[in-house]
Amino acid sequence: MIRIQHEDFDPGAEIARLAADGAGAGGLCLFVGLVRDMAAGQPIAAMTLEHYPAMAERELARIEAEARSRWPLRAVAVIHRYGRLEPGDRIVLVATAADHRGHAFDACRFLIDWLKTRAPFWKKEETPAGEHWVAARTDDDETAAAWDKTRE
Amino acid sequence: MIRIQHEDFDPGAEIARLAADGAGAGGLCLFVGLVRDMAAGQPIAAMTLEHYPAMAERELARIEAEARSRWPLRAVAVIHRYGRLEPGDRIVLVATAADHRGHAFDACRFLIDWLKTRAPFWKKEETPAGEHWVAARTDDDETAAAWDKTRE
Amino acid sequence: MKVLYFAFLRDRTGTGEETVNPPPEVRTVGELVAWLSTRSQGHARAFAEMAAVRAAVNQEYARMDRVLGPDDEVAFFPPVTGGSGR
Amino acid sequence: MKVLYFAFLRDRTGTGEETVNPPPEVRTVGELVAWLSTRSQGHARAFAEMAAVRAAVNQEYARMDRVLGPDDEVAFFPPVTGGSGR
Repeated sequence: MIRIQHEDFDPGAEIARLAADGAGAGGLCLFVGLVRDMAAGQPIAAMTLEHYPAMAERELARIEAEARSRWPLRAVAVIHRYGRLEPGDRIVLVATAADHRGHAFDACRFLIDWLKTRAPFWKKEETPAGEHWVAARTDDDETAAAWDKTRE
Repeated sequence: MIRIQHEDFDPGAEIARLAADGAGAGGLCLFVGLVRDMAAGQPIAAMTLEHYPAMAERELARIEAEARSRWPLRAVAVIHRYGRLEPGDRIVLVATAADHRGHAFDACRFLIDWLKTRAPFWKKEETPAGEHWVAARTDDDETAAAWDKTRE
Repeated sequence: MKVLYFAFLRDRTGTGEETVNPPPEVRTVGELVAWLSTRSQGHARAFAEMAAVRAAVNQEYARMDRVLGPDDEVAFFPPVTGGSGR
Repeated sequence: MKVLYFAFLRDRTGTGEETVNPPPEVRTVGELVAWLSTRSQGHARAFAEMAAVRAAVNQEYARMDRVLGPDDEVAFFPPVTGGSGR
């Protein structure tokens, strides 16, 4: 299940849906990413997430399919917000239901790692020094690339 | 935050509390363990979780303290239920709030791995063939022991 | 001295808790196990396979050579199986 | 051919989307970049640092040697920064 939306989401409702969709699973793993109030030592007043809608849909669907091909998952949820968000706001949710907890954890982490380096979203931060586009982090690429190595 | 209770818990409410307690965090990781409907190829009608209350409190507090000593966490939640539970029921919740997602994931997984091999809870399953105490799994011990190796 | 039993040890001993006064030569957890095993057939069966028995003294995991005091709370139980499935 | 710009490339080109008709010798994404760079100073600045530019053709990541057709949707954007913090 993939959703791209400006509106906030309710993690409790998403867990309930994941448990229902993945009925029979032994474990649910969920990650929620939040807007931080500081970045690179600077206070953040807000950020705006721009995205490429058609490609974001395709990439998130691809990331979900990739996770399902790697681990036996009973349910997957990926939600990414766009637009203007403030510190403490939810940005992204990834969640998995699996029979075994190791699969749920690995797949959940894979989803967020891959999403961060492949899904076409871009953050612009508002700081006291003005607005700027956030630069991609090399270590995110390395984190995501490490998953490639786990694949034969 | 440690809780041991018979009553069910609400994952959505726990995430909200975790986000509030860990205000400023960039990521929340949560795992919920559920009663499965099959074990070792047999259908499970229900299970009963027995526990050693005073020691369970101490061990869960110790596990939380150990996680906090290993990773910079803004909030931790551990809830374990006892008593009779049916397939699909929630058994356990572990959750973490951290500035960085890797810390949230690692600590969350550590909590459930350690809890499974140290917290004094025992499962008795009801199957068509009768009731039996569940045997501990060697691979759980190995999974938990792997965390010992990560500590210098 | 208070002794607690959980899971199959409670089933086999037929009790969840008992207060015992072992003789002074019973100084360690392992010696307590040997002495308790003589109390009943059920106790003997509970401790028949010590690889499947864990001990705690005052709510902390303890080894068989742990020395006991008269006011200690000693618990015996199998390896734990809480958490979720696998 | 539809060309889309996101993030700093949109800021610098001053547009999010434009329809272009490059000459027939523009066959690849890389050749399109070179041709687009001549359209305005803003375009030239957008493509000044190609290490910071990614391309997609028809919503899939594409390399600079990817051959283009007249009905393709080509997008240019920086490395992505979605998800949560770090």
